[in-house]
Amino acid sequence: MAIVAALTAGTRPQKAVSVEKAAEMIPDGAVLMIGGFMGVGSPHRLIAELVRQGRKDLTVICNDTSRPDNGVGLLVVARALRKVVASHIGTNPETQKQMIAGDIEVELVPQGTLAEQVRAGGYGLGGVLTPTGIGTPVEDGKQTIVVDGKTFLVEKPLRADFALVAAKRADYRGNLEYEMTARNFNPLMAMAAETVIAEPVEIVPTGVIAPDHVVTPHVLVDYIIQRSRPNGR
Amino acid sequence: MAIVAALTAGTRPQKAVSVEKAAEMIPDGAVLMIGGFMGVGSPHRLIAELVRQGRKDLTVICNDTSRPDNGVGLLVVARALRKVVASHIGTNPETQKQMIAGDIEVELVPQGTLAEQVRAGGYGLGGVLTPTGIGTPVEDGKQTIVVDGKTFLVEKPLRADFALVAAKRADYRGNLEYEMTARNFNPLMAMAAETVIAEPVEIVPTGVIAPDHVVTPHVLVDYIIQRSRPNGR
Amino acid sequence: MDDKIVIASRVALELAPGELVNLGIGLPTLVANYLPPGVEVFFQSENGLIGVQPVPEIGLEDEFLTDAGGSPVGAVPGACAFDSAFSFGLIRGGHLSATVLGGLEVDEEGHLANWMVPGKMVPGMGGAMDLVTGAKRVIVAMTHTAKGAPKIIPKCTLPLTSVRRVDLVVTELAVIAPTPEGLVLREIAPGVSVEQVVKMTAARLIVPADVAQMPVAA
Amino acid sequence: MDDKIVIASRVALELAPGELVNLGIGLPTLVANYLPPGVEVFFQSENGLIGVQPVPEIGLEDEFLTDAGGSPVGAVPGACAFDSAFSFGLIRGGHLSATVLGGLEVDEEGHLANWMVPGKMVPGMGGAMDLVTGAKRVIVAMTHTAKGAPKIIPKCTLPLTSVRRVDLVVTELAVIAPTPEGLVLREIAPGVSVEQVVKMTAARLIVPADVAQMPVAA
Repeated sequence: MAIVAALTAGTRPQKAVSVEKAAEMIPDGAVLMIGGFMGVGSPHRLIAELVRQGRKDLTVICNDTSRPDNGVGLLVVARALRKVVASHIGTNPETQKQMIAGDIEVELVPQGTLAEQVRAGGYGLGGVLTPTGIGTPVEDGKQTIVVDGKTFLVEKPLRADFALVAAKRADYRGNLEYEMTARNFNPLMAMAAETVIAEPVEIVPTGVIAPDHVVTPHVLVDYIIQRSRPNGR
Repeated sequence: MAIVAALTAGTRPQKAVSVEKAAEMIPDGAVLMIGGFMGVGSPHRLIAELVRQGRKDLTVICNDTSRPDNGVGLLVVARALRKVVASHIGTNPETQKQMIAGDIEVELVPQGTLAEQVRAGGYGLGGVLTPTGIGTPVEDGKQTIVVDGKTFLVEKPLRADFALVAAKRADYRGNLEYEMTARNFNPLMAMAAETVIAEPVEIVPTGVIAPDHVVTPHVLVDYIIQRSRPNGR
Repeated sequence: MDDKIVIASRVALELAPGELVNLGIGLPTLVANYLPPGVEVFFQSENGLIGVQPVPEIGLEDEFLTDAGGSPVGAVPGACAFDSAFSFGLIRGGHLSATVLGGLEVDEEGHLANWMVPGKMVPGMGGAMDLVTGAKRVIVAMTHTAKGAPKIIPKCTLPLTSVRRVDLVVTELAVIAPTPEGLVLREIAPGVSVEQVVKMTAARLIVPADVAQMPVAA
Repeated sequence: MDDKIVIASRVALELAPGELVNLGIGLPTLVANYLPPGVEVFFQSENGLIGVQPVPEIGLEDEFLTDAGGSPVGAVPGACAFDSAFSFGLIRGGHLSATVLGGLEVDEEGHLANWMVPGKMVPGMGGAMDLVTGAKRVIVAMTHTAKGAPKIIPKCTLPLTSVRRVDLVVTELAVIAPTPEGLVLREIAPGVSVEQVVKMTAARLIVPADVAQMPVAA
């Protein structure tokens, strides 16, 4: 018999959900932030489930569209996306094909700017003042500002309806830890969305992750994807 | 016999210095960032040594001036400061006294703005767009900007000649780890100064601090204060 | 009953399970002592921690763990530590359910002044301006008067902490909700009359027909 | 000798001990193989690591550790991992001693274009714009020509990566330093004449009297 107590007795909101239930919360047309860099640190189970459920018209903010068989690339191939905001799409020919055909809108953003825009969205800042992109097509149509004689682009904060983040470990409360280059955009996105769904590789008891090693505090995490079951996803 | 090899054989710059040597590098009139929050996470040995050496006319950027007998408060009492940029001086009557007497210039900054200004200085950003301070005396004389119909203050990046940071642990290379609320401004300041001097509580071999637990990468740290010796500081 | 206990225990009822809350130094800190049984709230300290609790025993203090006033605190299991930029990202970014702060003045527009008295007391704003600007709910916990003089006044005379309208003012006499229409008297303390509250308040108070009695700690 | 080896081994000589360096995907990655003995350089990967090294043995790959192209890499002892905002704080904030990138075009002003060919190839700029804007030194490592056509030209025809002047261009034929006065020919590869380099370069080259011979890998 499985001993699974209701950790949430009475007063605490339930965070654990199945990957199916989590994907069902996300409607067609939603704006998503999806963590990962070339699929490393992407929430693969959530992505696969969104594809399985046939989600459409999503806007996705992510570093890249990976390859056609990996990470956000699967959503591109499944034609689940209406728009992508990313720094790089070059490794996924399908993104380029759909972009040229006008089936998907692609907004290309310098990677460091994208990271700061997501952070600004989560940190309550009005925008990002960056020298990156000045004098290039990135500047087109954007506000600039002069501070102490230097010109900077004003890049707007980004926010999303949902952030889908992948973590190495979550504790019972939802504190998250990341591993090596799988950290990338995940902790930034976990600050910048109305609803944050975390897909951890491992789930550990509260206290196993030391306070100094928590990267994303539990208060930011709304849902934790349950471990896959032997007979399920 | 102490077995202390030259870790820096040939090609690597020497990072370990005595607290006396470190303090000697800092000239009168220098602009310093000093980590800590009410003295917690402040580089106490460096501060005491600057006082002992009679440093003068310093500009210090820090969260607060602590109490007269603690942290940055010691520099205030020693009349080592010409100017303080801080979010709070209320716990140090000596700072207030010198300010009223016109002996020290005090610039008060909201704590979240100060943190972002230091970060912007280290991150190559042109400034900080914050709603904090709008409609208050903090706004006086500052540039504002409207982004998507909302008004934000443009707060300038801060940089310093030296950042004096306190860490829980340093490894041989200079990777730093912090403990609990002693982290505060230290990692931000370690990005924003020409020369970064770290005062760790412990020094451990390279590799003891796991890559995911390093908060300040070694490449940012120029000097590591040596352990105090039984007969020295 | 002690005024501070009346205020702190009433503010505690505003906090819901699972919320992230920042308590200012002084009176607001007392709020943590009056949470209803079973209500687990997470306390943030702006110097870099979620999960602040009192030090469980004298002698177990961690020298690297204090509240924003520099006093030793403890941490709950599952606490998390972070730097000052992250801490104020939580605050400015709207991730705090509530902040509870003291006040020097609150006015009819719901503006709060609580960080300086020009020429007399210039401690600095610390984190107060970010907290009032960014938290989802701002609750002012303060005595109704200072040396007999009303602190709830038509227009703040002291420099503002923020132009954001605070959400609730809790004193030992009353609970008042600043609204776009003005200050609405929601509750009065046991043994206090509406007339007394109005008298001790320099600002205009909107008094609905159904002013409730303020629930206070037993 | 292979052109790529000529270029990579020459670029390697530009790196000093203790420096933090970002190597672009492709040709620039080869630079790590040609560091002089005893020169320890720290390689950053913009997806979040300082201390990148090759995977020491096949079969020891960490699925959560790759380079910016998604290929498995290893990490040196003392490596450190961080998020994308921090990674680009290092880059934009001038904490990188050098970045080595490929190029499509470099012009007389020292401007680099390396991220798109309108209508043909729009992969996105990834981290290139931040790297060129923020690194202390920008070294372009590229073949001198593409299908026989010069890549060093009077004025870039492709969209720029940054308006920042790059610091050095290393090709299989030459080392060229963009300066405020124009492109200065610093070195020519063994067996190559100044005339050949000038012929293969569409931009005006400033040719000093003392053009050195390019040191290349033995």
